[in-house]
Order: sequence, then C-alpha cells, then structure tokens
Amino acid sequence: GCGKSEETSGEKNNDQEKSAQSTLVYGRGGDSVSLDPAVVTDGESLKVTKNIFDTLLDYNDGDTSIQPALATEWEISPDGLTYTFKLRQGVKFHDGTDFNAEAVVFNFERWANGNADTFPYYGSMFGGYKNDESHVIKEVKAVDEYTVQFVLKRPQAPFLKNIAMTPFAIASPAAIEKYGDKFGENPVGTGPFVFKEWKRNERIVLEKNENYWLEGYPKLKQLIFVSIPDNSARLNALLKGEIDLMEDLNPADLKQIEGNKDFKIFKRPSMNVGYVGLTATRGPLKNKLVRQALNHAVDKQAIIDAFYAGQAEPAKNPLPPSIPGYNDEIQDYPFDLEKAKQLLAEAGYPNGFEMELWAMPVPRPYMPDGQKVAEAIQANFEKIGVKAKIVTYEWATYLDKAAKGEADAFLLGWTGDNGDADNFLYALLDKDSIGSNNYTYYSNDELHKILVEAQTISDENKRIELYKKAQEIIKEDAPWIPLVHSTPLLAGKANIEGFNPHPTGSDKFTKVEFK
Amino acid sequence: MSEPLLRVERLKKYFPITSGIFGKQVGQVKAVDDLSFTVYKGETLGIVGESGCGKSTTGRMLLRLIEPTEGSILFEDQEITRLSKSELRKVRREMQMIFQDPFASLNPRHTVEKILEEPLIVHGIGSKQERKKKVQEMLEVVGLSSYHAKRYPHQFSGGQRQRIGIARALMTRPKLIIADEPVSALDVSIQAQVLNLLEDLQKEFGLTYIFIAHDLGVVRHISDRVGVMYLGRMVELAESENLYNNPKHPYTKALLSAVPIPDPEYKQEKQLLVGDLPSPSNPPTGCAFHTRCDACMEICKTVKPELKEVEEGHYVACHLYS
Amino acid sequence: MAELARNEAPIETIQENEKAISPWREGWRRFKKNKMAMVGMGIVLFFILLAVFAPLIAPYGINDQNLSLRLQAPSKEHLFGTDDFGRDIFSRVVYGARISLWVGFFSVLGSVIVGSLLGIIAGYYGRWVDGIISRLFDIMLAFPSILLAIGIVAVLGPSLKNALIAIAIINIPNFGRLIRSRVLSIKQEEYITAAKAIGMSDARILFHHILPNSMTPIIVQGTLAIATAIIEAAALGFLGLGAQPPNPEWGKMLADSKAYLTQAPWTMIFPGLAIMLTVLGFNLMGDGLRDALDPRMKN
Amino acid sequence: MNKRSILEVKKLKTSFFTDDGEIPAVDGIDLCVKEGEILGIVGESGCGKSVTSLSIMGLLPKGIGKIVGGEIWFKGENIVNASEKRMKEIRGNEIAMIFQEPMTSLNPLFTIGNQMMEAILIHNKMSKKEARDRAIEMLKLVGLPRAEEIMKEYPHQLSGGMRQRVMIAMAMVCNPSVLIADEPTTALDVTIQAQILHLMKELNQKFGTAIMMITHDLGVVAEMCQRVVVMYSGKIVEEGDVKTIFRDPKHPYTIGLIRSVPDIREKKARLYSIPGNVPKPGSIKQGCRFAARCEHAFDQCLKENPDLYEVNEFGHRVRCFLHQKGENTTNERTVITS
Amino acid sequence: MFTYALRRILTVIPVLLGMSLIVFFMIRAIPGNPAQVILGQKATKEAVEALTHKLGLDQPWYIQYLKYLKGLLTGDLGESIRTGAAVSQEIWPYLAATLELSLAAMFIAVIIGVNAGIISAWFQNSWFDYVAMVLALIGVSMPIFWLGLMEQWIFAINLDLLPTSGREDVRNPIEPITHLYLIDTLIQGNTDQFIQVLQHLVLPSVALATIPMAIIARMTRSSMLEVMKSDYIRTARAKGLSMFWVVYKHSLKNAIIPVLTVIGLQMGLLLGGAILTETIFSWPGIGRYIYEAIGYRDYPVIQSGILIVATIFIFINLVVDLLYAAIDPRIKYN
Ligand SMILES: Nc1ncnc2c1ncn2[C@@H]1O[C@H](COP(=O)(O)OP(=O)(O)OP(=O)(O)O)[C@@H](O)[C@H]1O
Ligand SMILES: Nc1ncnc2c1ncn2[C@@H]1O[C@H](COP(=O)(O)OP(=O)(O)OP(=O)(O)O)[C@@H](O)[C@H]1O
Ligand SMILES: [Mg+2]
Ligand SMILES: [Mg+2]
Ligand code: NI
Repeated sequence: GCGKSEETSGEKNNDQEKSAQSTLVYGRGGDSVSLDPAVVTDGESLKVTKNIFDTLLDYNDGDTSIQPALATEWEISPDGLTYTFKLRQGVKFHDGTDFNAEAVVFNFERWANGNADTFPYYGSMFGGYKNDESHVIKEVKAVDEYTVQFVLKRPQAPFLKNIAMTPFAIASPAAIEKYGDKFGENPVGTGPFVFKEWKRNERIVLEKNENYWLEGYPKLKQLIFVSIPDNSARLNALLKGEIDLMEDLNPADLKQIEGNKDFKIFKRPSMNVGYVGLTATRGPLKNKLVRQALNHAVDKQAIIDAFYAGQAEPAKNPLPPSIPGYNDEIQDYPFDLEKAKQLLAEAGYPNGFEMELWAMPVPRPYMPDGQKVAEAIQANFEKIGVKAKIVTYEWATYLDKAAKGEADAFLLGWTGDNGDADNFLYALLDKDSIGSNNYTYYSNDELHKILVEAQTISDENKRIELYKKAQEIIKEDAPWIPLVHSTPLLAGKANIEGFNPHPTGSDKFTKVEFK
Repeated sequence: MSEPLLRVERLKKYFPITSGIFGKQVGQVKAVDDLSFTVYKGETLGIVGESGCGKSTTGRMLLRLIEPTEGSILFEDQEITRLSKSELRKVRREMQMIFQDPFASLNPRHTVEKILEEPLIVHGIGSKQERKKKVQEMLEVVGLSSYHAKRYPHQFSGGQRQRIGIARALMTRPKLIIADEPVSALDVSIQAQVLNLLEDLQKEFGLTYIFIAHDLGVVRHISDRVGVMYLGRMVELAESENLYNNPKHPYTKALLSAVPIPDPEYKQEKQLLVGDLPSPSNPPTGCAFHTRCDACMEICKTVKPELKEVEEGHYVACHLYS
Repeated sequence: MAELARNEAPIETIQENEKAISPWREGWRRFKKNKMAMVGMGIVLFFILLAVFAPLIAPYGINDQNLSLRLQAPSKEHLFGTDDFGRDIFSRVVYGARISLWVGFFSVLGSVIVGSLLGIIAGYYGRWVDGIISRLFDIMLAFPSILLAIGIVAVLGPSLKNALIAIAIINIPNFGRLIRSRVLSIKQEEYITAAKAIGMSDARILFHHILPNSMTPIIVQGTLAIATAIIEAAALGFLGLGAQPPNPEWGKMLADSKAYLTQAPWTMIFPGLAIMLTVLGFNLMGDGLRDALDPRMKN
Repeated sequence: MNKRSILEVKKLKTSFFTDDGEIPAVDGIDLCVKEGEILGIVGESGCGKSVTSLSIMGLLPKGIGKIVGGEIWFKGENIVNASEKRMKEIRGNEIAMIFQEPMTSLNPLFTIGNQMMEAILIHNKMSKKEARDRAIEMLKLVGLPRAEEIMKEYPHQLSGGMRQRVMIAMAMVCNPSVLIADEPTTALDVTIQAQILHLMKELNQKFGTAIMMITHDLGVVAEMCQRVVVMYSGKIVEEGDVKTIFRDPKHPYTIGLIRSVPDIREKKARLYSIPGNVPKPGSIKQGCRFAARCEHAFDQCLKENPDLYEVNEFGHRVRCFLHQKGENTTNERTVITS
Repeated sequence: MFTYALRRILTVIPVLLGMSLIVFFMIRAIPGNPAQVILGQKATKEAVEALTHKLGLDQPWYIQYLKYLKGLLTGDLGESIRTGAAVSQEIWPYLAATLELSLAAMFIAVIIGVNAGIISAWFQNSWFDYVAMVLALIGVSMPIFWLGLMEQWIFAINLDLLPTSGREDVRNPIEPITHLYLIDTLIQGNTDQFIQVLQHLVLPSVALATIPMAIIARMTRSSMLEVMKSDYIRTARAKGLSMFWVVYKHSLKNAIIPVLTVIGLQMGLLLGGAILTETIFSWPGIGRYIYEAIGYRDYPVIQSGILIVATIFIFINLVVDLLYAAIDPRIKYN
C-alpha cells in the first residue's frame, strides 16, 4: 500500500523525481505463469526470474556469447566430456543461506529427477532425464565447496550456451524444500532483485537485493512488472507516465516515440525469424517450383516498411545473421512477379490456384501483426494468380492444427533460445521435428544427415561449414518463405540508462538506472 | 313439450389450483358442481347468474372445449364426453357457439369470407364455388351485404361483428347453438337488433338455443325456460313466465328485485343481498347460498339441497320447498 | 328471409367502394405516419442501396493496396482517408455494408427459424416438451451471450460464416421465448376457441391462426434483432473472431486500426459511425414497426 | 325545483387530436347540476359521457384531449382555464369523481389506508392520526365491515363491490359538493349494483351531495335520478325530468332507446330496434346526427343541425326539428336558465 | 416468500447442471490441447503427453465430467491448469474488478436512465423528451467498443483528463482487502487513492453504462406512460394530488417493476459481457479472465468462471423477483 511506502509517494513529487526515481515499472503483454524458472517455458515467466536468479554462466550484454556469472571460471576436458566450474565465493541466497557447490548439485539433481512435465526445458536441452538413454549428463558432482564438475555421456556442442539459459538458474535448496509446490510463487535465488509481491495478471514487484555480489549493483530500488495486454494501451500508459518502459511497441508507433524527447526507443537485437511455412505435403505446394515461385512473389521490403516500421531486415535464411553459421553468400529469391509466374507455369499452374494462408492471431516479436502481413502477402500472391484465403484460428488451435499439417501456407516464426544454429535449423526443418516444430512437414534426408552430424561434433568451424551447406539445401527446396529478422522495439523514458535489451528476450536489470 | 335434444347430467368441472414448479395441486375451483338439465328441440334455454358462477364453463363443456371432470352430456343420444376426436368433430357440426366478445372472437388477420368459409372447409362441405355462394347467402341472412366478404373484422362495428360471429355459427347448419353472452358487449340499440336477429333465425332454421347471459331482462325476453345458477349449481329452473312472476328460490327473488327497472314510477321493495359472492374455490358447505340468505335454516348450513320439481316444470334447489 | 334482413339493414359503416384494409395495410398506414420510423427506414434503405451498388459507388477495390499511400488523411481522392495498407476507407466502408447487412439478416433469419420452431413446439405441446425446451432457453440465456458466441466461434474456427452461426445461436432463445409466449397467449384467444368449436384440427389451428398472428412480433423483434446482430458481429470482428481479411467488416476494420487511433483517427471514426448509423436505422425502424404493427407489444 | 345550480357547463366542446385528425368527442353541450340533486347522463358507448366528466375535472389525457370551446362554471367560477393549482384544490375537495372500473381504479401497490389518508391529507391540515380516524369513519360509513383491517389491506384483497365502496368513501372524504360517478356500477353484478346504488342514494340524502350519474343503463337512471340528460354522438339530444322523459320522451332516439330495452316485468313480443350503428364522433358532418337512423327524418334533418328546443317550462328540452314545429319557440337559440 | 426463494434456488440447479455440461463439451470441442498451450510452441511431444496425463485429460470424458461435478459438490472449483492455483481463490479479484465496474456502470445507468425516463414521460413530447429519446436510441445503437475507444481518444489522449486504462496507478498500488477498490480505499481512509480509483472507473463505466442507460430510459419512459394512462392514476389526480406526487409516488412504483427486470437482465449482461470494455481499458475483470482462459484452454477456469457468472446472473434475477414481491403485494409466492 502506498500509505507505508514513502518513496513511492515521494516520486509523485515532481521536483524529486529527476534525482530520486528508483522504481522502474516495466509494461509487458502478459503475466508470468510461475516464478520457478525451471518449470516454465514461457518468456513472460523467464523475463522476471532472470532478475531474481542467476545462472552459472550468463550471456554477454548484446549477444549470446558466454561470460561468467555464478561460476567465475571453467575448464573443458579435451574429449569434451568433463566440465569443471569454479564458483563465486561469498554469495548468499535471498533467504540468507549460502550458495555453494552443493546447491548447484542439488538443483541439477532436482531437474534430472523430474520429467518432461515438471522440468520441460531440462529434458529438451539435455536430451532427457536421469534414466533416459539419451540423457547427456552422466553426473554432476561437488568437487569441493566451490567447485562443481559435470561429466557427460557424449560431447554436446552447445553445452555451455545451454548452461547459461535462464531456466537453469540456481535456486535456494532450503527454499525449495520449504515451499515445495509453492516455490513458483515464492522464488528465492541469488539475483539482483528479491521477490516481493505477485498480483496475478496485474503486477510483480521485485526489490533491490542489498547484498548482491556485483558491487554497487543493482541501481534500482524497485522493479515492477505490470501486464497490459493491448499494445496501444501499453503505449498510452507509457505516455501518461504510468509505466517507464514497455516492450512490444507497435512499429506503427515508432514515429510517435521518436518525435518525443521525453522518450526513447530501445531495439532488441534480432535473434528471430518470421516466415511463411509452405506445407510440403499439401496440394500444389508439394511442387518445389511452386514454392520457389511463391518465394519470388513476396515483396519483403514493402512489408518491412509498412508493418515493421523498417525495424527488420529481410530474411533469406532461416537463421538470423547474428548466429554463427549464417550463410551470407546465399542470394535471396528476388521479388520478381514475372519469374514467379513463369515458375508457376512451369509447374503446371499457369492460372495460379487457390489455397489457404493462415495468419497468426497474436502478436509475436518476429511478427507484430500476422493478419496484416498476411493481407499484404495475399495481395502479392493475387498478382501471380494465387488466390490465398486468409484463415485465422485462436493461437492454441492454430499451433495444434498447423502441427498436424492442416495448413497450406501459414505464418509463423521462432526466437532463438541459446543462439545456436541447431536451435533453428534442426528444430524447425529437420524431419525429426515433424509433428513438433517442423510444421511444414519438409523432409530431406541429406539435410537430416548434415544436421545430426553437426549436433555431435564440437569443432566450431566444422559445424559452421555444415550449417552453411544446410542453408543451401533449404534455399533450394524452399519449404519456407523466410520473411524477416525483426528488431523488436521497446520504448521507455529518455532518462533510462544501462538498459541493453538482450536478443533472448529476457533482460537483466542489474545495471539499469534513471539519470 | 318436444323431444329432448341435449341432456346434461351431474356435470362437474373442477379446475385444479396448482402451485410451485412441480405443479402440485393445492385446491380446486368448483366452477361447475353437479349440474343437470335438459334442452328440448326448438326451445331457448336461458341460463343466468352472476359473474363467475360457471355459465361459460358450462357452455364450453357442452362442446367439450373444456373437458368435464365428471358427468354426462347426451346430445341426440350420443355421449359427448366419450367421443373420440374425429367423432367429436362431426358433432361440432351440429352444435355451434356464439361468443361474447365481438372483437376477440374473430381472427383479425382473416377476411370475413375466410372466417365464414372455414367451418365448411373444416367439415369438407361443398366445392369452392359452393362455399363462396354459401358465404354470400349467409351474409345476407344476418343482415350484412355480400360485398362485406372481402373486408377484415376491424372494419366493422361491434354489432356487425356479432352478426359475423352468428353467421359463422350458422354456416354448418347446426341444430344447437350455445350463445355465451352474445349481446352483453353491445350497446342497447344494437343489442335489440341482434336479439331480434337471433329470434328470427331460430324461426327460420328451427334452431335450439342455450342462451347464457347475466342480464335478466334479455334472458326473459328470449328464453322459453330459464335456469338460475349460483356458484356452479343450478338453483332454480322453470318456464320463463313462471320463474319471473313466481320466483321460488330466495336467491332468484333477490336477483330479480335487484334489477333496476327503467320506469321511474314503478316502486318496488328492494331486497338487498348482503356481502359478495363466495369464492368457488372454497364454497360454503350445505346450500351454497346460505351465507347470504335471509331465510337460512340450520339444515341449509350442512345439507346440500337437490334440484327438485316443486311445481310442474318448476325446479328449485332449496330446503324451503322440501 | 332476405326481406327480413333488409328490414333492419344497418347503415353501412363501410361503403361499397371502400377498400378492404388488411391488418398489414393498416400497419403500413400507421408506419408511414411515424416520422422517426421513416427516417429509420430511409437509413436502412440507404445502406441496402450502398450494399447492392457497392461496386458502382466505391471508387476503389476493397483490397487495392498501396503501401506508399498509407494512413492518408481524408482528402478529395480518399473521402474517408486511407488505412495502413493505403486502401481507400470509403470504399471499404461501402463494401462493409454488404457484410454487416448480410450477417445481420441471415443470422436473425436463422434464429427466427430455429427459435420459432422450438417456441411453437414448446408453446403448443406444453408439458414436458415445454419443460425441456424452456430449460434449454434458460440455460442459454443465463450464459453471458458474448462468451457463448466466443466459445462457439472458438469451436468452429473464426470466420464470418461461423460468427454468423454463433450470433444466430445466441439469439435463438429470445425468439423461442417470444413465440412460445405468443403461442400461449394466442391459444387463449377467443377466436381460437371459436376455431376449435367449429371442429378445426390442431394442425390447422396452428398454421392458419396461431402462426400468422405471431408474425408481427417476429417481424418487430426481428428488425430490432438485426440491429443487435450487427453490433454483435462487429464485436466478434473486433475480437478477430469474425470476418477474415481482407473482408472489410466494420468491426474488423476498427480492430485493425486500433493502433492508429492517435495518428490516424479517421481509420476508426468512419467504420464506427457506419455501424452506429446502420444499427440506429434498424432500431428506429423496429420501434416504428412495433408501434404500427403491434401496439400492445411496447417492450 | 328551484335549487341553485352549482355546476354549469356551457357550450362545452372537447376534441381529441389524433393521427386521424380532430375528433370532436363532445360537441357543444350545456348542462347543469343543481344542489343536492342526482343528474343522470345516459347515452350509448362513445357518445362522450366520460369525456364530459373528464373535461369538468380537467383530467383529459394530456397532449391529445383538449377543451376547444365553452365554459364550465363551478360555484360562480369558470374553471376551464383555471390554473393547475386551483384545479388541485377543486379536485377531490369540491368535485370528486368515481370511475367505472373498481378493479383498476385503485393503485394496486398502496394500502387502502394509504390511499384514503392521502385523499384526506391533500386537502386538510390534519395529523396522520386524525386522518386515519377519518378514513376509518368513512369506510364504516360506506358500509364496509372490518374497516380497520381493510385500512391495512391492498386493493387486490377486496372484491369489486368493496373496492367500489372504497372509491366512494375516498370520493366523499372531503365532503365534496358534486360527485361525478362515471358508470360506477357497470362492471358489477346486479346484486352488488343494487347495494352500491342504494349506498349512493343514501349518501346523497344524508350529505346533500349533488351527483352526476353517468350510465348507459336506463334502469339505473329511472331508479336514481331526478333529472336526466340523454346524449347522442357528443351532443345532448334530450333533457328533462326523469318521469317526464320516461313517460313522454320526445326525441326519436330517446324513444327508441327506451323501447329497445327488454323489461323483466313482461315479455314484449318483439323488441323495437333502432336501425344502423352508432356513428363515430366526427363522422357526420352535416345535419342532425341521428337523421340517418331516424324513421321521421326529413330533408331539413339531413341538412341542418337542430337546436335544443324547449318542450315545456320545467326544463324539458329536445334537439329535434319535429319539436321545433310542434312548439312554437321563437328564437333559434335557447338560453339555458338555471 | 422464504420458501419461494428456496424453491427458485432449487430450479436453478438443473439450469446450472445443464450449463456445466454444455460448457464442458463446448470447450472440449475447441481444437487444441491445453498441455500444448501451456508448454508452448517449443515443447516436446513427450512433455505434452506427460502433462496431458498429469492433468487427467486423457481420461474418458464422463470420468472427467463426474470428477468435476464431484468437485463442485464439495465446493471445489478445480485448479487452473495454467497457474495451478485454486480457481475459487484466484477468481475473486477478477470478479471483484468486474463487479466494481459493472456496479458503477449500473449506478450511472440507473440514476440517469430512470430519471431521464421519468422526465420524458412526465413531459411527453417536450423537447427534453425528444432529445432524451433520440440520445437513448443512439445509445442503444452504439457499439460500445467503439465508444470506449473514442472516449480514450478524446478524454484520455487528446484532453489528457483521465487515465486510459487499468484500475489503479501502478506506482501507487492499492492494498487489496475486499478487492473492491472503492471500498478498500475507504476502509483505509486514503482519499487520494479513492479519487484515483474513481478516475480510473470513469471512462470504462461510462462506456459500459451507455447501453443499459439507454435501455432503462426507454423502458422507464414507456412504462411510465403506460402507467400514467391507467385508471388509478386518474383516480389519484381526481383526488387532487399534484403531478409531482402522482409521478414520483403513484406512477413510479408501478412503472418500476418492468424496469427492474431490465435492470436485472442488464446487470447480468454487464457481468459477463464486459469483455470488450475490459479489453479496451485493460480492466482485469472476469470477462477477460475467462476469455484468456479460452485461449489457454484452461478448462477448469472456463467451466467454473462461466458457472459463477451464470450463477450470479441467475441470482440477480432471483433478487429481482423477490423485489417484485416486496413492491407488488399482488404477487404472492406461497
Ligand atoms: N381455466 C380455468 N382455470 C381455473 N379456473 C377457471 C378457469 N376458467 C374459469 N375458472 C373459474 O371458474 C369459475 C366459473 O367461471 P366461468 O367463466 O364459467 O364464469 P361465468 O359464469 O361465465 O362468469 P362471467 O359472467 O364473468 O362470464 C370462475 O370462478 C373462474 O374463476
Ligand atoms: N384518449 C382518446 N383518444 C382519442 N379519442 C378518444 C379518447 N378518449 C375518448 N375518445 C373519443 O371520444 C369519444 C367519446 O368517448 P367517451 O369515453 O366520452 O365515451 P363514453 O360515452 O364514456 O362511452 P362509454 O360508455 O363506452 O364509456 C369516443 O368515441 C372516442 O372516439
Ligand atoms: Mg362467462
Ligand atoms: Mg365512459
Ligand atoms: Ni498503497
């Protein structure tokens, strides 16, 4: 209540505001599901836990390269099977208990003993759980109080990147035991902010961790996450000063912010791709030439200008350029309606055909407004005689039906989890992923061989070669029309400093402050 | 007297009073309670009584528009109460009804022609041309013009509508007509027209009427015999002259004396009844009239008097005469 | 006999040359006198004409995109301005009339047919049949109707057709109840007793007397229901559960331009006004019809 | 017969303005009510009886009904254009009214006591307690048993006769000088009607309240009234002493009316009947309104409208050309003298 | 009267049962698996299957339904699939938000609607009557989501008078006690916050009030006109009662009965039908809660949410019925 919080009432005072603002209100589209990072898969939850918990390793500020966090240094055995981490000393959980090797082991044991239901990310990143054949981790042991050792069954190339993922944050063993099932509502970690209050669907309040291991940080006294589902409403809230920082700015509103000196734009480096999936098992789309023709028929730049406010780059590969392995030599299919028509005729559809074009009902970072993009594409297709009927389902239904291969062409996208090429190419286009994230039912054995090989070797350069080759195959087969790599936009008060939006979508507010 | 056309015996109608969602019966309205009378061919039987005494219910039961609770109705030796639906339809050709409200009893969306033709269609009488012709004829009979056939009811005055209602009843050439207060909604000058018409039609077609009304003057005028009802029962039944000149039941006496006479010079000792009509859902024990009767005896409070013939053709249900 | 009648021939209140005035004609006469109702009918007719002649009236196609002319303010070329695809809003609003009228009319037609059928069955047969049907209506009415519509669309998948079906379904109980009570009250009318007295069969009574006499409230209620149906369709469209792009459904147009409220308010103002005017037209007309056809039915 | 008149209506014209145009419901009637007398007004449905009474009370339906001409003199004051404030003082206090439908004339949501006391408190400065006592007294006066209980009851708990008694009690509560009774017994059964008529007569005698008794039942008139006015289609066609009118009616309509009523004392062979229908008000534009139905109608009747001609000096007047000739009244217009 | 209320409550049971059945099937007919939704786009097949099993969604429908019913009988509304919290606990804040909003809207609608109706009837055919009735007609013809947006545009954005969305100021949050913030702030005696809550209430409640207000005004007017034509009003006037008392005592009490029905119905509609307003004004209410639950296939939340809304709706109608009895002595329930 405000009655007792003096600094909040103080903030209302204008003259004090400039010097003393120390509460940041962050407006976002939805609420968290749980604040136990290990049990969730949704970005909204992780966004918050990122600030309550720390991971052993962390990503660098603007990209996905690794830097120390709770672990200060690490060592990899030459066979790539043993990883030894030195832990930071003197760190305490928010409940006052000590952070040490035992705590790390406890956390990993907890996850490994779970299942796909309880700790979904663990299973998918580390190949399964304790008794599974495919489980990568053989053993986690505490060598001494501040040394932990991971022994793997087989080498895993992106292991360090995985370890750095927000879900694998180290939680207080004491608190886990204390709260049991309710840990998700009473999270205790070592992070820069301490959990204070959660009012579902409205706000989550975090407070400064006075004993944070990074000297002098965090700068903010309070960090509040509020949910305002509607993008425009959120913008209004920002303009009226009800919030300080907002994500998912409608690209259309970019100009408005840029023209206002009280506010500024923050751009999240792109690690995503938005695409049109062309289901390879349906009607005319079975034909590679048709798919290529459609690739020629989309004016990506116009779409970007109109619906991304220019804040995206046209995509030619499934991979975003920032990810190692990106093949920049590939020439995109140019926007060429004549060529497209010619290809269609070649494929036996000189007069075009009819199909469904599914448009996603919800805004995503890679596609702020699926409906509009679909409409633009529809108009493009129309010009080569392809009559696309726009179909929308509710988001859950959409994914469900698309996964079953019921869509002809559909809009979708992907945000990378850990900055590895595997997380895009294998997850989205390998034949193993049919039924899960390969919605196009595209299946190419040669590609499959390459992708599997790249998973098991740890030689970075070799992997990059393999991925480049993979992208060539994909370009030729054209299971997608890669549309864009978008730059998600955030807007905030002009005096916010130290905020560098992270490509993964989860930001740490340790260094953020008001000037 | 001629032969009987309709014989009603111990007719009863108890309407259930239900309550609640499960329709539990919590009581009964004894609308008609043990009613017997006979109607002879060619006569007019008047039935009078105050509002709610069961006149309409009786009339409707005779046509089985309301199912009787008990009792028998013999029409030309057919037991009406036991007829199947299709047999009943045949009988309805022979018995017709004229209603009180000239506004409500004609379907506002049908032309006069359609209204009059319908009985014929229902009973499959005549070809289309024949039916049309019959309609025209009947309109003339009841004093309307043939060009009225295409009009709708709302274009007519009350008296004219009542004529249409009468025409409809006559279309199938019935033997018996039950007229339920046919003139009580009409103005005096129109009332006389309709009464005359009814009389003329009776002569013309040899009709038998059961004439229900609460206006004692009208009933006297048109009826050969008159029955007086009180709370669902017949309290007195006699030749019209006899009943009016020599009423026997205390209720009949009071009723007659209550009627204002349109003659300022005629002075008559009023016999004012006390109180209101008791509720038919909770009728008094014994003689239903005992609560308002100034000749009430002990026996009246407990024993129901039967309708008995005390003089030739003069029936009374009163302990004074037993 | 005829002589006798002539003796007392009444003076005619109707002259021979006077026309037969059917209740419909009478209703129309009263309707014509009602200024508000005529305004309503004018508005409705206007939108109907707009819908019918949309291709002639609209200067541009509904999907003529021109991304370089996005969000232009109203001007001579674009009376209502352009939307975020550079499409002409005026043309889209004109074509939108087709959709709204189509949904309004057919959804109500659907509810009327199904509702009347159920209502007649319930009212005529009574007892347990009535019990079951009435309970069904109770259940449907206790549902928050917009949630029910959303649920139905979620099951069927969002599209204009399914929105129409959903709207038809949620309006069924209204008509069902109306007809049921109408049947019940008409059953009590004396002319029905008269029909029974002449030996008419139940079916004939139902079709020749009860149904025709239930028409006026259906027409009145139907007109008013078209008004609500148009709003409901727009609401579903607004939630993205109705018409799919590039269909220029008014509600959908509002939803699509919501983001431009501050920059380009015209994208919101005109479709909204179109909805309001159409609905107002039907409401005015419905009110007038009620006064003219069914003066007893005031609410 | 030389009582003063307290209510006088002169050339009253009241019209309704509807979609179908102006309907002259009351078209220039003159009548007066004298102290303590019972004046009967008879006529068939729609002839303007109720409209006359509502015009007097100033209770015409707002917006459509309007007095378009004439005067209404009450105790020497023309109340046609009296202010609403003045009318409020008159209504209920000086002129009271009871209506035809006892079933709907009492507000169903308030107790009898509440409605009775309201009538008292509007016009009298009294405590609630006093008003209550007065109300109970009145209820007893009109012959209601258990008056105290009835005070607490709602209208629906009473029978029609009892309600009409309540209405009368309410009307009489301020001792009005004129009571207008608009068909007070039409909706009641004969036995109850007899009770109510008896009561009204008693009150008339006891308090000397003048009563304007509107009815269409000639029997009621014969039994109750001293004088009677016969109306036809918005006009008075005959006026006079009850006995005279019944013994020697002059107007063909009055004659027809009296002859067409069946009598319970004897059976007439055939009823006399006036041919034709009651005309809608305003439908006859020219001539005597009764001419079309009149056996004696001649040319003049179809063209001109007859005046009310005096038949004798006792106030027997008739609107018929037949009697213009018979009597040699000199002037075109008869002035009503009181 | 008490037994009547009891009986009415009993009749509600089959309706609610039927409704629970319909809702149960309807939401299961929506394609899409809740487990998939919860785990998101990136979940593995196994994870989805495991969760499906854990949620008991792989059991035959009748077992699921019976389980749910059994829970209901013991007052257990189930647990949210998404958050794992008990629906019975989770739902109140949302319900309170909607209650506060719709009560505020109803308050506005009734106060203005009833009085406008009365005055229109009293001065029938006056300019006030015309203006009020034209406005009312426009009101019933208004798409409220559009009205809401226009309000935001004019009052919040252009004129900057009122907040655009939400129930409270995030920086100055309210300590919930009852979750009805007006009451909470009053209890805490915090006038600043009370005003702040009021400010947040204005725009959405006005948008929400428009239609009921228009309907109530029209209904009141026609009902008043009807009543004022009645015999007993003529009687009251014949007694010499002034117009004011005739209108506000004799007419209003009679005329209000059909208006009450409308108020009851509209209140019910507001509760469930505020989704659009709640969406536009980011009002954390029950409508949006259920709507979002549909998106997440959160079966227990949808089922119980709709059931609760319907129960309240039915309950309001029950109260209206009982009010009738209180107003109208002719209605005897026993
Ligand atoms: N359908 C019904 N259900 C229950 N009670 C009924 C029904 N019809 C009539 N009654 C009751 O039966 C009694 C007799 O009614 P009926 O209509 O026969 O009287 P009536 O003599 O024709 O009266 P009126 O002169 O008013 O026409 C009344 O008390 C009435 O309330
Ligand atoms: N509210 C009204 N609107 C239009 N016309 C009316 C209205 N009230 C009365 N009239 C007209 O005035 C005429 C006289 O009506 P009034 O009520 O005075 O008749 P009445 O003599 O009292 O008849 P009844 O015996 O039926 O009561 C009627 O024919 C009718 O056409
Ligand atoms: Mg009857
Ligand atoms: Mg009258
Ligand atoms: Ni506070």
